[in-house]
Amino acid sequence: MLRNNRVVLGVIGADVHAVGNKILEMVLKEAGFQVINLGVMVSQEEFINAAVESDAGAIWVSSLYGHGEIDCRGLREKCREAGIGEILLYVGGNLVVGKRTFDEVEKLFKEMGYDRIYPPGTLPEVAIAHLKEDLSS
Amino acid sequence: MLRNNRVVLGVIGADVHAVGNKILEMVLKEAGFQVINLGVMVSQEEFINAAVESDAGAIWVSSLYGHGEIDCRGLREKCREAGIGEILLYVGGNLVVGKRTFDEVEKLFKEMGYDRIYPPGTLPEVAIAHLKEDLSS
Amino acid sequence: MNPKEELQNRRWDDSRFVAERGAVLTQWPTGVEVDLADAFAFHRALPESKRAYHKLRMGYEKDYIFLQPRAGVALLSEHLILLAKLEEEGRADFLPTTIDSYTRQNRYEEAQKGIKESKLAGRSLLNGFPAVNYGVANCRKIVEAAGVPVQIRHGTPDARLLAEITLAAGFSDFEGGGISYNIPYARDIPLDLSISHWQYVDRLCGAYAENDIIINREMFGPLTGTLVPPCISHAIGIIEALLAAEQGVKSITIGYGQGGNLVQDTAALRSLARLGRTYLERAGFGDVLLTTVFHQWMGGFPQDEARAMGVIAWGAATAALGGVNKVIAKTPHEALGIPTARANIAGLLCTRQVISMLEAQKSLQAEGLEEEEAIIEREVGEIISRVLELGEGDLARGVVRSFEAGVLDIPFAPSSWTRGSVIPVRDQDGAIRILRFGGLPFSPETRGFHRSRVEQRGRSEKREPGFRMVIDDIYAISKGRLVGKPR
Amino acid sequence: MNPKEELQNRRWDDSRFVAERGAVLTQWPTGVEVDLADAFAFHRALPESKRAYHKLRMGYEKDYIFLQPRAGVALLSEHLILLAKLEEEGRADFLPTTIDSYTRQNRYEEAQKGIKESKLAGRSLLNGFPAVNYGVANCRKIVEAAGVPVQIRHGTPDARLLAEITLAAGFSDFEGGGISYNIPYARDIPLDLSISHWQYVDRLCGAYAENDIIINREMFGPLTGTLVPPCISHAIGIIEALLAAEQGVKSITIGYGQGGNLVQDTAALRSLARLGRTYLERAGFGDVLLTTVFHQWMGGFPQDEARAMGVIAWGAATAALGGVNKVIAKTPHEALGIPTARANIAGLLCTRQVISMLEAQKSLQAEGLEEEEAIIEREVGEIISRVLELGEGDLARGVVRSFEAGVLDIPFAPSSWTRGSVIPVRDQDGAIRILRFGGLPFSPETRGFHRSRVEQRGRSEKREPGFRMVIDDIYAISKGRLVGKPR
Ligand code: B12
Ligand code: B12
Repeated sequence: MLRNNRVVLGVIGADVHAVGNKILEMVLKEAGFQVINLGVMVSQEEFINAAVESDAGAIWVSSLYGHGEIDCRGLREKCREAGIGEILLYVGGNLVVGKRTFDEVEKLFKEMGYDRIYPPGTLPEVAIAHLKEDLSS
Repeated sequence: MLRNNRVVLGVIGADVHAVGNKILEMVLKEAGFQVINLGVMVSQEEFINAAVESDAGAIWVSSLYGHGEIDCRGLREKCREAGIGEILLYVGGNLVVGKRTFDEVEKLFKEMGYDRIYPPGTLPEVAIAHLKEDLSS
Repeated sequence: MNPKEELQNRRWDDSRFVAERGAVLTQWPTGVEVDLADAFAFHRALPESKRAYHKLRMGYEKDYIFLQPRAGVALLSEHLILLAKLEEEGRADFLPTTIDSYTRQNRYEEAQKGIKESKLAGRSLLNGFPAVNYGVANCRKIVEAAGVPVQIRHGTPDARLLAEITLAAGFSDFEGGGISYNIPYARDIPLDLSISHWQYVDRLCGAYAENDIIINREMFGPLTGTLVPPCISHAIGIIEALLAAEQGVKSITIGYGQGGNLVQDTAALRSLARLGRTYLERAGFGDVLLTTVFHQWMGGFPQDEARAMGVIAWGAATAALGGVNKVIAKTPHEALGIPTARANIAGLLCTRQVISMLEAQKSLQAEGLEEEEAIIEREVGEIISRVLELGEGDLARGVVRSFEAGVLDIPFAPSSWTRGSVIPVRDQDGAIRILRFGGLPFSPETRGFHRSRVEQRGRSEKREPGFRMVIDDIYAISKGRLVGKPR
Repeated sequence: MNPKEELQNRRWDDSRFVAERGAVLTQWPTGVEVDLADAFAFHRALPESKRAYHKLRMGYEKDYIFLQPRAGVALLSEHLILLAKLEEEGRADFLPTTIDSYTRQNRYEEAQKGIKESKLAGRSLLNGFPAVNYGVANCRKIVEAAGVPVQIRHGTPDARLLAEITLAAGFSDFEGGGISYNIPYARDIPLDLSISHWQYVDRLCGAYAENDIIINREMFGPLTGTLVPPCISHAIGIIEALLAAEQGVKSITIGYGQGGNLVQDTAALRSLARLGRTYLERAGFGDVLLTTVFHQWMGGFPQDEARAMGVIAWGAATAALGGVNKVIAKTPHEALGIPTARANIAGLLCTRQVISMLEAQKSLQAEGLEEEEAIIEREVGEIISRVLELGEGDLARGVVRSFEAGVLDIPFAPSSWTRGSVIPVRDQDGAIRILRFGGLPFSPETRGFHRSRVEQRGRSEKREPGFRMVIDDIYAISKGRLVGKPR
């Protein structure tokens, strides 16, 4: 982890689940990252603007409320358009409506261009380890 | 219900579940039947002897503990040998080991020659209605 | 908010209501379907068993605990099937229609897209039922098909159009309030605006009531569902009840979300009913039917379904022992996603089993209960007095100023209109206490009480109470405990 | 019973034990496999984590509540798979090996047939594991594979050979007693015979103890599992503990089956531990480790799995609030049949979730608890004194005479060796009281207490307490209530 240990963080769409977001911010900071936390109800544009402005290494998208499938589609494309096509995109939470197998969900979001997809209940520590790995490789 | 409103009652095999048996006795009596209650741990021979002696119209076999499949097999044949081949044979309780569909269980016990088979939790009233019907037809 | 009108806790003039109504009903094409005369006639034709107020009153008198699930899917046809199952197999006493999150944010175009994509995908891509898009005639199919009252449950800061459409469709129960459906559910909607919008909703219900159709209004007690101290949710619920009553609402339910500690929860339920009634009476609303609702644990759930059933059952036991008029049941799928009908039914039946097994034991009196009730009552008293002071006698104004001052504050909320400086934490027994008071207007005694409880835990865990402890508490139930363990 | 020896509560002479042992070990071919020296060596080589006594003592000191399922199938290979799942996924603290009903009646030929038919059918046709038929070497595979202590659970009036084989195989915990494994589990085995057979088992455990291998002996508290008043199961459990201690047993667990009323159950659990310890100490057995076990509701369960989970969770809550060393968990399949591994795991995880959520609340003190404890203690005192009187100082003789006289009596039992004239019924709060006393040696105060409680219910239900009411109570929990409703 050399350069851009800056992470843009937010909960996408019309989603207001704030608790996990507050915890992620804290734990990322504790782990030495710079965090740009956009809070809840964040649009794709807000994510990208923040990432461009801060020259972030990664965007962490949360979606808890079930509309993740609709809300998250197209973010990778917009990143490319904004010239940050290579930025790391992580996504986690309760990504789809209803209880579905995580394999299905992972496939869906991989296809949308997300680098790492986390099932409900993932502890932040797990993803932070991945982030360190991905940023230094 | 004209003649033989006498019912032989008991829990078959090595089964000691006594609570249902006590209730069945009481409710049958209340409904006007004569009850020969053999209690628990009743062998096939004991059932048949009691039925022959009392000239009973029906035998009610309970099996709760899961060995019903082994214990109940052959009772109809023994009835025939004893000259009471036409006696009504009802069976109820938790007839097999484990949780299986009642359809399967019913088929199994029909093939063994039981006239009526009851799933777990049957209220006595239901079977008493059947018994009245069967005895008067 | 209409800039001409300053926020006040005063019954709206008809002229103001009528003027605003015109704008509301044109927010989306289905608004034209609303016809009050027709709506009243529809409600009047409904049997009492399908009207929330009548059923609540009956249960209240008989001391019966009703059960209600949460449920809502994108497509009407599927929603009807779902509700039928919950009523027949789950024996729900009240049915819900939970609204999707786009509608909650008045994003009707996106909701429309969600309906379309759901039809294509053959499964619901929305997290609730988009009632506004469906309109009055379609929504009536829900009320007609149900055998019990149906309530709209959502989380909408501006629910004016939603209320118009669904009440006209015969729904007789409507959840939400200007505080409880803003601060936990939005990022930057000004509080005076949401309160004004909810005055509209309450005035609409008042108009129904004046036509002898009593709509029940339920306040959303759990707020963020995460370690909310009872005094905060009680104060807010009671304030919302007072605001609603002022607009002419005649049937109000105030709520509380399970904390997990039996003594605290019992005290909370008992004090909620008592305080609610006292404040309403004092304000001259003794004719309002006030009932209470209990939410099984609203924070993060364990993923394992059997463990989730344990949490659900403990909530049921608490409801039965604490005493309440209605329970909103959770499901074993809570941690994972919108539940299937099956999971929802499981939550209901498990809850019913426990509540009816404990019915005979509701007189259980635990040691420390009275003390706990007294504390909650004192705290609520301290908060509400200060709110009224800040409002210079006007409750609505007081609320806005109190949120600015941190006198009212909701922990972990997404809204920029709450300070977020109150930080709760569990004590050693698992009761929710306050670690940082922010601007809460507490007396030294109240502060001392919280401090001593929190310190006691700190000593027993040999660590300084702080944010780590709070995070441990947030995760605790999902990890199988009540009090978060040091890692 | 050996006709030469009269039943007495006196430690057996070695000569008697050795003589009888010869006959026991030849009851079935596998008896020859038993070699005590080899058995002791095997036990000694086991880590403490796999030896019941050590684990129980650790839990007892740390105030930890252990969980244990019931499980046993006909075939060893499947039994091993089943236990592995219960340990890994269900996190069982103690594993069981539940024995089939033929073995329980010493019908080893039929058990053999059951093994054969099960192999043919590809599924278990026996309701448990036929340990005697499998013999020592095979049974050791169970102990070797497990990571925790394994207990034999059964219901065998004459368990001498079963004990010989399974203890030699390394099982370190053995359930049963001369009363609790006869009266509820047999039709016409004389009580003096079963007590004598269990003196043998206890003496065998004593022999192990003398070689520093402490086997835990657990008494079967729930008896018929159906409305058993705590005083009856407590008296019997304590008597069985005293009989076992006399034969040299050094680790004893006494049990109690949930009644359903929280106050009564809490009082029962607390008084059980206290009374047990008092009686043991008084008899000079202060060195025995006495622990308690709680059985979730042992009577008829609801068929619906979600409702069953509610019953299970309420049992868990009771265990946590009442305090106990171990819980035997039920499963959501209870009403239907032997549970699958999955169902068994669900019961365990639900129980664990509730117990650990309530751990922080175990100091809960309910009103009326002390009174209830005092009543149980008085009743147990009245029963045991009379038993000793009838035995002219000898407890074993006293037990036999007491059952004859109805001084000891177990409701709803199948055995002709109990009178069956005690009839229990629930009171208005759901606590189990006594409607007909039979020969119970109760003082006028005790009788008066029960009568007044039962009459109170009669008045509130406007019906004469009688057998109808009892039947309603028997069905109640399976129908979703605690107190049976008039139909
Ligand atoms: C509390 C809660 C609420 C509160 C939220 C308060 C607030 N403003 O924050 C309230 C009551 C307001 C609420 C509302 C709603 N909720 Co809600 N809510 C929950 C609940 C119970 C807990 C969420 C929580 O705080 N967990 C604790 C935190 C610490 O965990 P977390 O949020 O999961 O976040 C952690 C991890 O997921 C991970 N993580 C998250 N994002 C990311 C991203 C990355 C990159 C990584 C690495 C990790 C990661 O790290 C976080 C920290 O550990 C969950 C169910 C559950 N989990 O038990 C439902 C749940 C999320 N809600 C749900 C729904 C549907 C709603 C509503 C639409 C309506 C409703 N049914 O009530 C509204 C939505 C409003 C909106 N517009 O968003 C559903 C979502 C369904 C789905 N996805 O299929 C859930 C799953 C419940 C359910 N089963 O129905 N909810
Ligand atoms: C109480 C109980 C016990 C008590 C019994 C006390 C006694 N001596 O009576 C004790 C603890 C001793 C016990 C022991 C055992 N039990 Co048990 N027991 C139960 C339990 C919990 C309740 C039974 C009961 O009393 N119900 C109340 C009465 C009123 O209902 P009922 O017995 O079902 O009878 C009614 C109906 O079935 C019907 N009925 C019954 N027979 C008939 C016949 C006819 C013709 C008709 C019309 C109707 C009818 O009418 C009755 C009255 O309403 C059941 C599970 C459940 N149902 O919840 C398990 C259960 C029956 N037991 C079971 C087992 C396996 C055992 C044991 C082998 C070991 C064990 N696992 O503990 C031993 C067996 C000992 C033996 N040799 O028989 C299993 C059987 C499994 C299977 N069939 O697959 C069950 C289902 C539990 C389970 N899921 O594992 N048990």
